[in-house]
Amino acid sequence: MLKQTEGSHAIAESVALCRPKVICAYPITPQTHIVEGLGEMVKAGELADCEFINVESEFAALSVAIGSSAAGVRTYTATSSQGLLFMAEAVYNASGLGLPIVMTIGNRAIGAPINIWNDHSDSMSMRDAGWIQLYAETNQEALDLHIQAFRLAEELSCPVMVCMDGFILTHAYERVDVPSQSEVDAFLPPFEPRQVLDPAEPVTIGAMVGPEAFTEVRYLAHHKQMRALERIPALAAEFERRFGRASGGLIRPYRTEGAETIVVALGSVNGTIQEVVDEMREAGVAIGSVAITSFRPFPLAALREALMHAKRVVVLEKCLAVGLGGIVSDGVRKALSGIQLNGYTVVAGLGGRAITRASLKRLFEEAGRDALEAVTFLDLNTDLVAHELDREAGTRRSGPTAEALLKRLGTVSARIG
Amino acid sequence: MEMQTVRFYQTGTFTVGNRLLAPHERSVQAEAQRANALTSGHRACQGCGEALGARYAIDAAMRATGGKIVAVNATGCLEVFSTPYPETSWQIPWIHSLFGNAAAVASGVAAAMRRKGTDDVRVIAQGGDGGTTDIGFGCLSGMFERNDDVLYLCYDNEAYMNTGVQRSSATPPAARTATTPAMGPEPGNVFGTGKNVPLIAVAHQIPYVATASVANLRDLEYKVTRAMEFRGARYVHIHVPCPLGWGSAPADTIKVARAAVESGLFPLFEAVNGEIVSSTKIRRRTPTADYLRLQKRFAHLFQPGGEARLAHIQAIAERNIVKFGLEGTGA
Amino acid sequence: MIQVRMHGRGGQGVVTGAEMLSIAAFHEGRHAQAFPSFGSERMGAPVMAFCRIDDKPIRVREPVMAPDVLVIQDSTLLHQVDLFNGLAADGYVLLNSRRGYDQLGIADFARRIRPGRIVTLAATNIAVEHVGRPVPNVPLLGAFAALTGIVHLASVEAAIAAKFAGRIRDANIAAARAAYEATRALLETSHAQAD
Amino acid sequence: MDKPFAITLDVGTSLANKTGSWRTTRPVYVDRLPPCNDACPAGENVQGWLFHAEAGDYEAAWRLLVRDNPMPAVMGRVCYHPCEGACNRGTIDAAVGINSVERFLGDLAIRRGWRLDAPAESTGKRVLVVGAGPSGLSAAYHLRRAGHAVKIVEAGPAAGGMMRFGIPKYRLPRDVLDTEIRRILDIGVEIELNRKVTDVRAEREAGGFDAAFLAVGAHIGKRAYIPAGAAARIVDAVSVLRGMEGEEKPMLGRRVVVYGGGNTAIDVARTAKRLGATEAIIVYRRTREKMPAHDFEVEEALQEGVLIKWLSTIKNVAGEATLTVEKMALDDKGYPQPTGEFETLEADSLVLALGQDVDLSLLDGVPGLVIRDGVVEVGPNMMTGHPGIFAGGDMVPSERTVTVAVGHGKQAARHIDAWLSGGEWRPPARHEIAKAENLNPWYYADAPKTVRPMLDALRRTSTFDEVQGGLDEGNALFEARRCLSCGNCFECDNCYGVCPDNAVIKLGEGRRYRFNLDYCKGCGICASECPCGAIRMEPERN
Repeated sequence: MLKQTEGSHAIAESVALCRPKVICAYPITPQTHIVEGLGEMVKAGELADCEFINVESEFAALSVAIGSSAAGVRTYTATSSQGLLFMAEAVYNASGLGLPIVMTIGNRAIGAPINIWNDHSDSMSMRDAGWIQLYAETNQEALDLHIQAFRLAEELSCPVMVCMDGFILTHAYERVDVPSQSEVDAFLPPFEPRQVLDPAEPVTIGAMVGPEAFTEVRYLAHHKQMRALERIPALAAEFERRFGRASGGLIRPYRTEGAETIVVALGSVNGTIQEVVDEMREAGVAIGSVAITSFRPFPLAALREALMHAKRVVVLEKCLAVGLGGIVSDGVRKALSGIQLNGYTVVAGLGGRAITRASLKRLFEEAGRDALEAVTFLDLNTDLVAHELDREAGTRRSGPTAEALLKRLGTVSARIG
Repeated sequence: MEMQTVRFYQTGTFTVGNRLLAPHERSVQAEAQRANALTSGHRACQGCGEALGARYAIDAAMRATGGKIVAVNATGCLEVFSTPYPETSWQIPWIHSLFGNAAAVASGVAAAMRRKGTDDVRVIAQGGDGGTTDIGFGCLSGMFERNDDVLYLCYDNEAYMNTGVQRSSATPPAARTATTPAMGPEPGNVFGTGKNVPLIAVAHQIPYVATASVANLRDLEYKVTRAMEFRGARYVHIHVPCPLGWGSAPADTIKVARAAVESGLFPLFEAVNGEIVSSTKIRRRTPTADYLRLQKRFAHLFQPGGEARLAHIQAIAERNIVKFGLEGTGA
Repeated sequence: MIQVRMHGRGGQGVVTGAEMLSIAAFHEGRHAQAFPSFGSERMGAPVMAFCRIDDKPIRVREPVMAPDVLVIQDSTLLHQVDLFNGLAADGYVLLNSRRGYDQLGIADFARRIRPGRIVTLAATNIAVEHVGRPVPNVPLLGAFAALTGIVHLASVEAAIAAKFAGRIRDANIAAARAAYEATRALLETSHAQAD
Repeated sequence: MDKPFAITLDVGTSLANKTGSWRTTRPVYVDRLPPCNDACPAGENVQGWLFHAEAGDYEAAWRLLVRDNPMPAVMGRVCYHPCEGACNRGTIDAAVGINSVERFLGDLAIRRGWRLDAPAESTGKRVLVVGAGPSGLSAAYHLRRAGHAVKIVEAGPAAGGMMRFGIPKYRLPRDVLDTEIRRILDIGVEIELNRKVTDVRAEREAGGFDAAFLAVGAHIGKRAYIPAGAAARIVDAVSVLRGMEGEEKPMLGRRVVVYGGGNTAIDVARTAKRLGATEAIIVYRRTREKMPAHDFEVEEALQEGVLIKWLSTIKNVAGEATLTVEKMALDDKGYPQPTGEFETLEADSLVLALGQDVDLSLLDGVPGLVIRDGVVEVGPNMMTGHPGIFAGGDMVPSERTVTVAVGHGKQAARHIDAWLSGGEWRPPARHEIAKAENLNPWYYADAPKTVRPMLDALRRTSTFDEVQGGLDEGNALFEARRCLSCGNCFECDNCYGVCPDNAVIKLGEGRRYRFNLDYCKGCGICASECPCGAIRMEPERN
């Protein structure tokens, strides 16, 4: 059923269609609307047979989820930013225990300085926590990915994060096609746990594993994600057959045939990139783009296939590996191991900085001339930075950087974009 | 609390069993067919009070629920010594997640049981004092205030034993730990610090809170059993000596625990819906010094200059005795 | 693709206005995208929201840099925020105020706008009158329909019905209609003047 | 379930980890000798029979009791219960009233008509027992149980010896005595009364006895030389007490003085009171502390109005009724010395209670037999210097009490039994004593000793009714349960419960426990929390 609705609400509807039995909620912007929506559905009785638990922290949210999942019921939670970091220990634990929890990340920056806007620093920080990470490009895809995520998680006994850009998607009203309950039921069978806490068949879950088997346990976790590399496209294909639209999969190439320059990115920015690609293609530039949907497992082979004929690859990252540059770039480079081409890391959209078509076009043109630095910060206010560096060099007690920058910038809200 | 309803049975209910009592009056631990939820082969130190306390408590819960128990364990000695791959000592469904989240995981299990329609399966969370009063305190308080249907058992050995005896917020004054060494003008743990989590639990007005000790099995079993009569959040805080951390003889584990109770330093009480309703009376009043002397962690108190601190501890015990009404007729 | 930018302050329903506009467009079978540019969610802070309307799926996610329509819910922002930045040459401006351009200090600017493409409407008054709360977003949507014709009043009413129910829905629909009529009247006057 | 590798484990698998290898000390169940058993001259397994009594299984208790002592109803009245003096409960509140429970069991057995077990298969051996006192009866009982034919020859008109002729009725009612003797005879002990054995060798030969046990009581009162006129009435205590058994009660008069400080002196004085004496005065040369009579008997006598003059000796009897008494004083070493201070006492009769001798005339001419200080010397096996002739009770050097005599009878019977088959009976090694410090008394419920009912003083001085009453069943059960079971497992389950490693196996009621050394880490909590000290930690040998 087509609806014009907020991204968060679309996700809430999608999750509800997956019939979770336990939902753990702790408020943090920008994922809040999702659990609010679910809470409303539970209270109203629209989402029957489900516990909606208001917990005292994100750490507790995922911990409660660990308990309910281990007790054998389908479990969901959502978080963002600091919240994800606060639950970090439990994030690793859930995957280590092989619990198929699905969690939405409303992607948001990490402080300090505190910043509530979008980038990918939060989910990137958990990229190696053993969860599958899927990044949505649109609200429709986010909705669809949740349905696929439960199926994938439960097939593999591995938790899945569905990452969607905070505000840009979570708070965006757009058209989504919400499937019917029967369609979802046909795709997503009831949860059949691999292990369950049950007095009739007691087991010990969460043993301490020493050097004699820890490597094997980690290997098996890796192996599980390698299996996911096969299951993710297969599920996307099945999903497309049943629901009539393409969602998910490992990567999504766009106009890469014959492209000399290919832009790689995660999440909603791909839409804007595609606009620019179209514009530049019309102007005769051989450019294309690839959206990575599955960041964990990282689709090395698929990316290699998509990128190997390009002359250059621009990886646009909404996260900064401080002291290195890009995180996604590392994986892309590994995918292209042994292939000679120019690779550029572009850090963009940090803390909600708008990524505009104009900036992207300028960037891609520069890339086309191979005039980019290895690591570029899109739309960096170099004057501001230079001034601050001067100031700090001149005064020992230079005070907080962020506040100093803001002071120099004037009223933030006076600017658009 | 009515314990000894029989007129006189040699050892009454003070020993684990008593062949003179009717079977229904005997303790869980006296039963040949007891659950032994925590079975042999675990790697706890010799004379481990926590191993003992855990079996006491879980077996009692097993009897109270007809064996329908799921346990969630915080990281700590109990977890480490009971479940090193490839062996587990647990005979019940059991999960370990993290150090600080046992209460929350248990909330999740309870929610799942409710949703599965199997809420006759009761959920227990358990941890040491560190996992309960410090790192797990947030989750514990959350579980309490939501009144989730979980019995939380804290095995209090008064420090972080698993990591090598560091101070926790349950470490008593003057106790030597690795992070409160017996040095300087105020050796050992500082007086006037720490928190009383049982009373904090009472302040949450949850249905049931109790303190218990491995030195008083019947009292402990009664409290666990009683806790199982309630739905909602329940908390039982069990004093379990640690020979390693306390520097007491392994054989003295119960003796030390008994001295803590009989001196008034560890009051046994129970509270229902936020009100303290009873206390277990001291049977044979013991000076606190007799308790402290059994433990090397307090050895500095018995060196010259320790008198004032000894007196301070005695005063704490006496305050407890008045506050919790520990003297008078009782079991 | 039509791009709309709405300015206001927290509590004035700017974001909801954009959302309802997108719903109205959706009702006409079009693709629409509405999203806010958030500050921290507090009353009184300057807030923007955006809406794009197109006949094909909308991929671009950037803020609306070059609006075809500018909706200004709070005239006190006029001299604080660079409101008119990027406004298309033949763009529309819808301004909530009881005062005239002179009083608002934008007479010069208003003169540069094509006649019939700028309207000042006391939307807050209409809202208070019909809904009882000083939230001008719904009347401005009615005015938007009248001014731009990008969506029909009926679609606006459908969007209102999607957001509100019962008496509040009815009151808001009444407010939208009133604003629509008032705007039509204003536009006719200005046409007459232009003519 | 297809469980996740390593993280999820099958329950109870730690049983594969045998933590017993950690052990440096191991717990061992022991049966320490309870101090009551240790102190019992009759060798009763006191703790053992109390164990059954605690459970209310009185018959089992009685049967265990009579394995050592066939006369619990008598013993429960006349024994001076050294067991209670040794009882560890005395260090907690008050000793267990063992004697009163024993009497309860004895009386209950009489009431219920319980019979002694039938003897073992006949051995074909014949044993002569001379004397039907406690020692002779005890020996006869034990020998008969072992399958030997036993014949008692008793000089007196009735069996019982000093129990009948030396202990007043108010302490030992005769129906009780008669019943317990009859019960012994009922298992096939032959008895011949009213015949004094004058030559034991001849008797043995004539009767074809393979062995003989001599158990003649000390019936002859010791005399001391006290200058006295012919009119003075001086009698010995044994005669008085024996006279109480005849038709004619002794005539002692209104004012009776008893000379001596033993239990017999007390018995006589109290008997005199009951015979109507207005004054019964005991004259004793030392202090109350030194008095051999048991304190409780002294106390009862005083309650009944008996007077005692301490530190006094009788110098002479002037005329019919005037005694001259010299005051004594203790010297540095605590011995009484004459002071030269005299006083006089009026008395209708003077009863000498200065000890008794045994009539040893039947031993005249027995080769190898040694008599010293009026008693027969016996070896550790209670055999006299003459092969096959054993002796016990008052005849041999030891304390002269009923309990000691019963013990002698049992000991002698064991030795005779062994000797008859050409062997030697070696007593089993004595276990170490269960001391108070071996116990963990915290576990025992609080319970003061039960006080036995006493006959009121008026009736005590006017009748020969039994002074001390028995316990009712409730009291007896209570008293039995006061037993700490020192050194002997009473299946309290403490070891089973307190083991942090579940390394104690409960074998089921009556079968106690076993340590599971596969898992026992040797922490020692079981030993330290065993209430009764029945577990000992021993170094592990490796």
